[in-house]
Amino acid sequence: MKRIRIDRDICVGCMSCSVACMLSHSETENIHQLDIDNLDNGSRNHIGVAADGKYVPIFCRHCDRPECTYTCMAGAMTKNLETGRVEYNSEKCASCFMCIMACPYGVLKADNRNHKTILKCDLCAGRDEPACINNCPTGAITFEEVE
Amino acid sequence: MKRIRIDRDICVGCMSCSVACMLSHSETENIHQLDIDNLDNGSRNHIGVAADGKYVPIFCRHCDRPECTYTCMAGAMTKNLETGRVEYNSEKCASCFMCIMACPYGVLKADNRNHKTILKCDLCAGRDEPACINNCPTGAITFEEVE
Amino acid sequence: MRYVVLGASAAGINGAKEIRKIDREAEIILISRDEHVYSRCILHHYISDHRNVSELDFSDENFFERYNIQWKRGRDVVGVDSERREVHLDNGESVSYYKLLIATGASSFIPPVENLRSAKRVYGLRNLEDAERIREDAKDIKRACVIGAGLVGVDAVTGLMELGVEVNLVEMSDRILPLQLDKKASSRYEEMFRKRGVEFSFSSRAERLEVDADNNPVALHLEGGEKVPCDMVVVATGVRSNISFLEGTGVSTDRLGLVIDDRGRTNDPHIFGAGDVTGRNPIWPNAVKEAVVAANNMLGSEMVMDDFFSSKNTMNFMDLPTMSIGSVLPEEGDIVEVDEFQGIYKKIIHKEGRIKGALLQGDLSYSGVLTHLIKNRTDISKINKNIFEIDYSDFFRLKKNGEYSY
Amino acid sequence: MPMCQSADKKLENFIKECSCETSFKRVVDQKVKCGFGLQGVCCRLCSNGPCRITPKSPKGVCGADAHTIVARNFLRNIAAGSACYLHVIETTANNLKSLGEKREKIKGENALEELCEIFGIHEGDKHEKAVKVADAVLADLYKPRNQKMELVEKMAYAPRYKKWEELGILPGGAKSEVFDALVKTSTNLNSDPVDMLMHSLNLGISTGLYGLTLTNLLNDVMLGEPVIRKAPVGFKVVNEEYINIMITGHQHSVFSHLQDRLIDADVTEMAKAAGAKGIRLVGCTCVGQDLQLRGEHYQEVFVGHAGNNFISEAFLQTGAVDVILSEFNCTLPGIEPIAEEFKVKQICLDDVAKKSNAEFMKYSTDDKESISEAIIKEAISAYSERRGEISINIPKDHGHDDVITGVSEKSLKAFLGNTWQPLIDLIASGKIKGVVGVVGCSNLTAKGHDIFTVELTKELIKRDILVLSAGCSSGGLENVGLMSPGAASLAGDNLRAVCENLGIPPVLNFGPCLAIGRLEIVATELAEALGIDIPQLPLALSAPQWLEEQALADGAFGLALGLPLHLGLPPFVTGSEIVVDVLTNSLKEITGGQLIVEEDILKSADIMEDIILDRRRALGL
Amino acid sequence: MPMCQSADKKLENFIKECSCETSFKRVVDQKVKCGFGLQGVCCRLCSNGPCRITPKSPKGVCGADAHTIVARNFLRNIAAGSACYLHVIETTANNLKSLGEKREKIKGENALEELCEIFGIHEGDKHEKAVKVADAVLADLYKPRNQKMELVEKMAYAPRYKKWEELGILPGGAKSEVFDALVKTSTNLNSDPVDMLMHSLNLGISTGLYGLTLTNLLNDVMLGEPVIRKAPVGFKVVNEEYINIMITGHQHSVFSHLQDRLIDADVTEMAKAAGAKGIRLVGCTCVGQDLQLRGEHYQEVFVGHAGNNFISEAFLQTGAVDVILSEFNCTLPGIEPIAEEFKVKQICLDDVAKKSNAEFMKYSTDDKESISEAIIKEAISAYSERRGEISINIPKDHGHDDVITGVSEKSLKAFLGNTWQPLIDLIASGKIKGVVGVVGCSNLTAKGHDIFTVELTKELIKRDILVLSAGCSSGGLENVGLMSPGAASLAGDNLRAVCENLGIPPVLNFGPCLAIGRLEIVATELAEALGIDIPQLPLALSAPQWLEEQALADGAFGLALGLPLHLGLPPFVTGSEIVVDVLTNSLKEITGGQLIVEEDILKSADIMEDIILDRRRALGL
Ligand code: XCC
Ligand code: XCC
Ligand code: SF4
Ligand code: SF4
Ligand code: SF4
Ligand code: SF4
Ligand code: SF4
Ligand code: SF4
Ligand code: SF4
Ligand code: SF4
Ligand code: SF4
Ligand code: SF4
Ligand code: SF4
Repeated sequence: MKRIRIDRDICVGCMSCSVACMLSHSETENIHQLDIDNLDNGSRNHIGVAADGKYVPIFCRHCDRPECTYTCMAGAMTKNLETGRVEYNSEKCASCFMCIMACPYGVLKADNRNHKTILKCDLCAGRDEPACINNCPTGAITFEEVE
Repeated sequence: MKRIRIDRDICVGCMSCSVACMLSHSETENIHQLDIDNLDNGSRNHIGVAADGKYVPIFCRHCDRPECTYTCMAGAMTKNLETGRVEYNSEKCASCFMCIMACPYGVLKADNRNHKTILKCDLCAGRDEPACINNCPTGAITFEEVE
Repeated sequence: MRYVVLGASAAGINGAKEIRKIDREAEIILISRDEHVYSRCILHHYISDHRNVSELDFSDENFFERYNIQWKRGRDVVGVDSERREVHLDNGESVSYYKLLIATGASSFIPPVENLRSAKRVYGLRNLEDAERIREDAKDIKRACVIGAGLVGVDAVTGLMELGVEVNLVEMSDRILPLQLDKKASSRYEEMFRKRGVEFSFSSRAERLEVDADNNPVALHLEGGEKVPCDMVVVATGVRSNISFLEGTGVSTDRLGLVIDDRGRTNDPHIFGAGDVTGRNPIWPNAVKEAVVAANNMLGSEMVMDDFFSSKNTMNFMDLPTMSIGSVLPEEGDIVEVDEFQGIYKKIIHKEGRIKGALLQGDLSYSGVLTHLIKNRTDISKINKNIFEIDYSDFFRLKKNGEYSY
Repeated sequence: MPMCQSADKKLENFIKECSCETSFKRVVDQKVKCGFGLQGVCCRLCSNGPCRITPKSPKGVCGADAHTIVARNFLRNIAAGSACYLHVIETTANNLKSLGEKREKIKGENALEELCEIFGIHEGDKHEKAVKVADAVLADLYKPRNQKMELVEKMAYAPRYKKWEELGILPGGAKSEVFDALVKTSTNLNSDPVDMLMHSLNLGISTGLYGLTLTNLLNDVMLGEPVIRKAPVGFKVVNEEYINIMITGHQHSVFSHLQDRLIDADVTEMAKAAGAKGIRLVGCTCVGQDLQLRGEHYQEVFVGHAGNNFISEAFLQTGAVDVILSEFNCTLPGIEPIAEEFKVKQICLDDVAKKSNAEFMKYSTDDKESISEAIIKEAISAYSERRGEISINIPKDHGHDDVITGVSEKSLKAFLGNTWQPLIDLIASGKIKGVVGVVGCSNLTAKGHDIFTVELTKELIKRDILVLSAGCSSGGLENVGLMSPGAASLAGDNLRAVCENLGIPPVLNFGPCLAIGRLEIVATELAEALGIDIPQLPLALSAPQWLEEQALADGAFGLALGLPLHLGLPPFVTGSEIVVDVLTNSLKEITGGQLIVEEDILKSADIMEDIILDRRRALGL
Repeated sequence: MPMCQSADKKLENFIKECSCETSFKRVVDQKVKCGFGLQGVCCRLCSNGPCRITPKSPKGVCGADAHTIVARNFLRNIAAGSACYLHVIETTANNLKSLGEKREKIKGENALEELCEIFGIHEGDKHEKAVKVADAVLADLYKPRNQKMELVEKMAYAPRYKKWEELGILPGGAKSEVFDALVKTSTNLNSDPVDMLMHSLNLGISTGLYGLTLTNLLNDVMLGEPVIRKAPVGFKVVNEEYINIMITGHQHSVFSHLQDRLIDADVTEMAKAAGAKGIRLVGCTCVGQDLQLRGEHYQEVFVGHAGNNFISEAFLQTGAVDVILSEFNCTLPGIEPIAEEFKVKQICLDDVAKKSNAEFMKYSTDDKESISEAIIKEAISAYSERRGEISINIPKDHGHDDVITGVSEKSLKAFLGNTWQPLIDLIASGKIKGVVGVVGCSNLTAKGHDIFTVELTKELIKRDILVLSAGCSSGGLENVGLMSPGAASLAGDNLRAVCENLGIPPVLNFGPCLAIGRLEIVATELAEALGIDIPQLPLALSAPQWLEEQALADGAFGLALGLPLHLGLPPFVTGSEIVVDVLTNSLKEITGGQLIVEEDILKSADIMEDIILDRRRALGL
């Protein structure tokens, strides 16, 4: 499977990846139509800021042993053995938020507006490739084959 | 499998990765159409600010032993055995947020809008590669083959 | 090689999947009393009609087909022959095994309160059948009484509330979710519940159940005299491990349940266990992890269960999520930090540089780090940051393979 | 090496062979563009920032929301763009004043008379009048903000002036209006997006009337009026047997003395002594287009216009340029290492355009003679030192010999018989469906170098729409042959017939971007002839590859005039629905103008054609 | 809710209880700051951008490198900051001119005489002289760039003037210098970082002499000279029994008429009819400090200064403010929703400071009477409508009653016996080690609200260094008690003795940031008295929590004066080693000034103490 490799040292925190994520999960294709302070937009990645002020891109790892799937009692979070992706099915989701708690990397959060669905990275399912990687100006995140 | 490698020392907090993630998970390919303050857009990565003010990109690791999957009782978070990714299926997710609690790296949060889905990095499933890595202007995040 | 898994819940399904992951060729048979795979944690969604049975299914799509696992559904195991390595089913069938994983879970325990065990319309909320009956009965009744304000009890309340049933929740402690929440966090939910017509009887124990001529509930009498009229009772006061079938088999059990070590082994080298059947650490992620650990060890790959930390819970009622980790009630010498703003409540208890507990209500974003810090008793005294802003950035570290570590 | 494409394939191929890096490569390196910057929602004004708008942080630290931040950034850009054009007219007026005081040659006497007519100046001989004209302009520029500029009413089309007066956007002293816009857009000052947008229109008016229109008219007086003629363009114009000076900027009058001096006999002798046939000026950027526009009067010294701003880095790599002489933009920083490599001398006449490695010779009318001497000396010495060291490689097939230039509102009208009636008749009869101005800069991001401009123009002429052009877009269009008579073959049947009949191309070259003002005079005069206001004309404006702040200020003028203005890329305003809505929608009710952002070429042509057809219908055509 | 801290703990606690969001919370939301923006290496000037400098893309598309981009951004910021201060002096001069023409009351006759002395104006009565003074200032501001301003030589310290002349940075017309700086920093124009830095110094000079110094002196004439006195500060100053108008801005003279009118008997009657005791002005931001500075003359109408810019959002939430009256910054956009919530009427007198929901009453000297009437009417009606609807919650323990204010170069010198000798003696003897000006704004990012300012000041006075302050930093220092006589107990032994002896605090309050110019006059006069140039004084300047572009322009003046200038956060320039090196290093050889960026408080104090000790040694002390 492919994972987003992160080279945190060159992340400059521009959040293009987050914007790209928002955009690719919004109704529009055009950045200028993305309502930038609307709670309906949420990014499935985020940039953490460490104690020394450096940026850390925080992206779902689609873990080999995904805590979120283990914790999900509705079967909404599952590990797809074929593709390796940890997939989220919001219809199955019971909004219990156990997965948020379970992900040891604090990757997850609920949506901004109603706090009901999980903003779960889907590796931009339905697209050729994840939107974020192509929008990272420094190449800090790349999509690479892993075991 | 490939993972996003993070070189935190060169992350400058531009948040391009977060923007890219947002964009790649929004409906649009065009940054100008990304509604950047719309809560429907959420980044699956985030930049943490450590105590000394330095930035740390916090990205999902797609852990080999992903706490989030262990904790997910709805089967929404799963480790894909083939690809190695920890995948989130929002339909199965019951929004219990156990995964958020379980991820030891504080990677997860719920989506910005409804706080129901988990913002889970999917390594931009459906794209050739993660959007964020190509948008990091300093090269702090890269996508690399790991064991 | 044939591997047999008993149970189709968290431990059973995940154990079977893990076995398949490790060994693509092995034969795997999963035997369960359950006719469906469903998540016991969201049965209340079934009650309230938000989900149908298939929507409770937490397993991967086409799970059994995909992973080539044979499923004997709706079958009870009545005995185990550890010498011949066979399990005996209720239909007389015997299934032999090379290695066995016991993940039969637990069942509701109805306490010996007068009439409670004998009356009609008294249910636990553990199995799909419970949920089906509750849902069915709810059409005909007006009021229900739920005993026990733990997670299951409150789940039951929400399920019934959605159906328009008047609910009274009886609890021994002074608030709901006494093990997970403090007064402030509970009160918030209680207020919201009250607005929807739910009533509470706190600091109360059930004394006896009054029934009518048809043996249907009429009212639950509490110690101290109060009387709660009700047409149905849901009991959520605890569970007991499903180990009756192990009697006389020589497999080690104790008063809590099946005894296993940190590798999922029982005292029989071919028999392993995981999940609620052990009676310990009864939370979903632990069930899953124990099953994963057991599966690995079953296939000869050494793996140790290192995380028994189970005081961690999240809940989400009426769109207000809460997360509770560790000890949320302060003891002497503890430092309590509280942050409240616009409907968000956060409390962190720490002492001598280590976080002992955290309670977050409203916004749980990125909080998984707290779980780790509490579980591992990590020293955070050197981190010069507002405690509510501590995140993984202060511990950032990458393994060679790109995974994070601490 | 990855590089962007150009509409000019010969140029593209030349660049591929170039040894030094150009903007064509760097645009690929810079392809990842910050979403916050693109949307205009990043603010860097104070030390609590930089702030960015996101769903979780919808306001800056000071409380500024997306609308405030976008409007502030936008107004500040427009103020800077307006300042650029006003700097040009201030220099031009100062040069005219000096010409009058020193009683030097007036090359455009008719033009002077017409200006005096408009300004109401009747007394004095022509030189005294020239001084008065210049003084009137300078006085207006230097008024404080609470005194309205007097020439606005004289210059503006009456119905427009009335509309501006109603809207309260008549400008006070132009420089003071820019100044206060700069203040307004600082921290914790103005937060009202509508106020800032109105101020932008105010700045547009001074930009258009003073920066554009008056600069043209004053240049006509000093440098000679445009005359329609054929001219060569492209890299082929440069001849290595001469000492070649490439000029960049917008302030043609600063070269008045030099351009005459260069062809004096003694200077030609000095050049011959060094081994060259003489010294010549080669055009690049808008000042080159201005020389080309007035080429009738500079046939000897000016060899032709090599191309627009983004060809400059490649052009230097022909090796044929000995000196770069700049006084304004576009003087790309990218030329600095190329000038080093090719040993080209850089001279700067106005410190606003100072390159790091350029020699600064501060232009002033008192010093112009000595400056010309110094330039000549440097040119000859550069020629002598460098020609042995570098190799010359001029692609002689690049360019055209028969571009029609010298078009202005006057020369075009004269060409039609001193009346607009023939053009009006052609439009009324439908032989010409309508008119579109494809104007402004060149950029590399709207499909590539000049690609949007060229393809859009081809689409429009296919639909029988006459295209007028000015600015670096003209530089692109002429270099691909669209401004040569032969281009008529690419036009629709009706338009082709008209062009072949009149012997003109379907794309008319008005020259520098300053001439956008001339184009707008054409629009005004057509409106006047038809007795309508500008928003009713079957006419639209497109700046498909707008580049800089000046272009935005230009655009503000177009919007104040009530024109529909198309851009091929959005300005950095999409982060605010309020700003976007005012510009693209409610402005129609305010000034009649409308901003249309469309990134697809065909759709852009469709939209402009629809506007033209609508207006034709409304006019009963 | 996560929020930043304040040096003022009572304020911090008050904010925690506030229902409406303030900047204190938003600064946490905005904690991830773009590294490109922080370094100044992001350019958004044109449509080929935005461009950012990275290892893989070390130049913008146009070829601009980090040095060009950083220098451009920096010069543009300084131009805007300079424009802000020049706008203030222009308004002030216009108000003085009107006062002279209308022959209104001159409250500072001595000040007028002194100005005439400096300017060389001898003819006419005092009102005619006032007009001439104003005209001299305005004439200078409006000169074109190629005419040096005449008052510079009259105002500047001679050795400094000489240095500036050598360096070629004497400013031409101030507004034109700003204007051309705006042009310079546009696309494909100037790319020379050293040229742009020198232009920044040029702008610093006009900022300092005109924007700061002359505004103070002209205000002295119109509004009365500062007199040293005790005054109350903090939230406690506001009294809910009155109708309260909170003022924000920098242009005190715009309130001249209003502040006298408010205490007329008929106005007080109108207020009483509405149920209040009268109408009062409460100070916030620099105009509040200016009223406080001149408080001797406004004892009735002005109740006191509530605090600096960042307390404004909290202060409104006491409920006691009925009207916000603004004419400049800092008028935070963040107050808009709070004004809505608390039903506070917003009025704006100068459109540069227009808030979206404010009513605009354009101030002009002709309309001042009717504007005052309108304001009074609005105030009374706001009071009547809102008091019943909102609750009042004034923390009466916030602030102090005994702040020493009214310090100016004149009043301080007068206090010392009309000579600087006592101060010089104290410095020579070591009782006062040296002097540091801790000046400028307040921000939230250098350790928190006023935290750097307060802690640094405490460190300095511990080391027997006398601190002079002006600007929002004074607002912070006085609210924590450091400008009350009791603060002497926090000083080192020597300084404490001096303070207790003289009855002054160890931190002297010069008032608004405009008064940084006054502080610099003190420095100049000390230098003159000692017969040395400014770079030799045992004196340093710190703007620890500089906020805005104005602060950068201020800083440019300090550097032009040859002062060591400390900042607690770097300006957005660190992306260019050239710019950083010039500012922090080679500037010492140029003007004698030096930029010192140090983010650690103790180290900052060490550095400034070392500079002082070095200079003492060099002077033989
Ligand atoms: Fe006039 S600015 Fe530069 S020269 Fe050209 S058009 Ni004059 Fe635009 S790119
Ligand atoms: Fe003068 S700008 Fe604003 S008012 Fe204060 S100091 Ni006048 Fe600085 S923060
Ligand atoms: S884009 Fe790169 S530099 Fe910017 S925040 Fe993300 S990881 Fe950091
Ligand atoms: S919130 Fe997380 S743990 Fe819960 S169901 Fe969704 S993905 Fe699974
Ligand atoms: S890989 Fe895709 S989903 Fe993941 S952070 Fe990047 S853009 Fe977002
Ligand atoms: S674009 Fe990529 S590297 Fe850059 S901030 Fe986003 S995730 Fe990080
Ligand atoms: S545990 Fe965290 S880092 Fe790992 S896959 Fe899950 S969200 Fe990503
Ligand atoms: S969300 Fe967390 S537990 Fe789930 S796969 Fe990702 S890291 Fe693992
Ligand atoms: S929130 Fe959804 S995915 Fe998470 S544990 Fe609950 S049901 Fe499962
Ligand atoms: S989509 Fe998933 S894999 Fe990709 S960056 Fe986001 S969280 Fe990671
Ligand atoms: S002016 Fe406001 S929005 Fe801009 S940087 Fe400063 S605080 Fe942020
Ligand atoms: S526009 Fe702002 S956020 Fe984007 S790179 Fe530039 S400074 Fe950073
Ligand atoms: S001016 Fe140059 S550096 Fe700036 S945005 Fe344009 S191309 Fe990029």
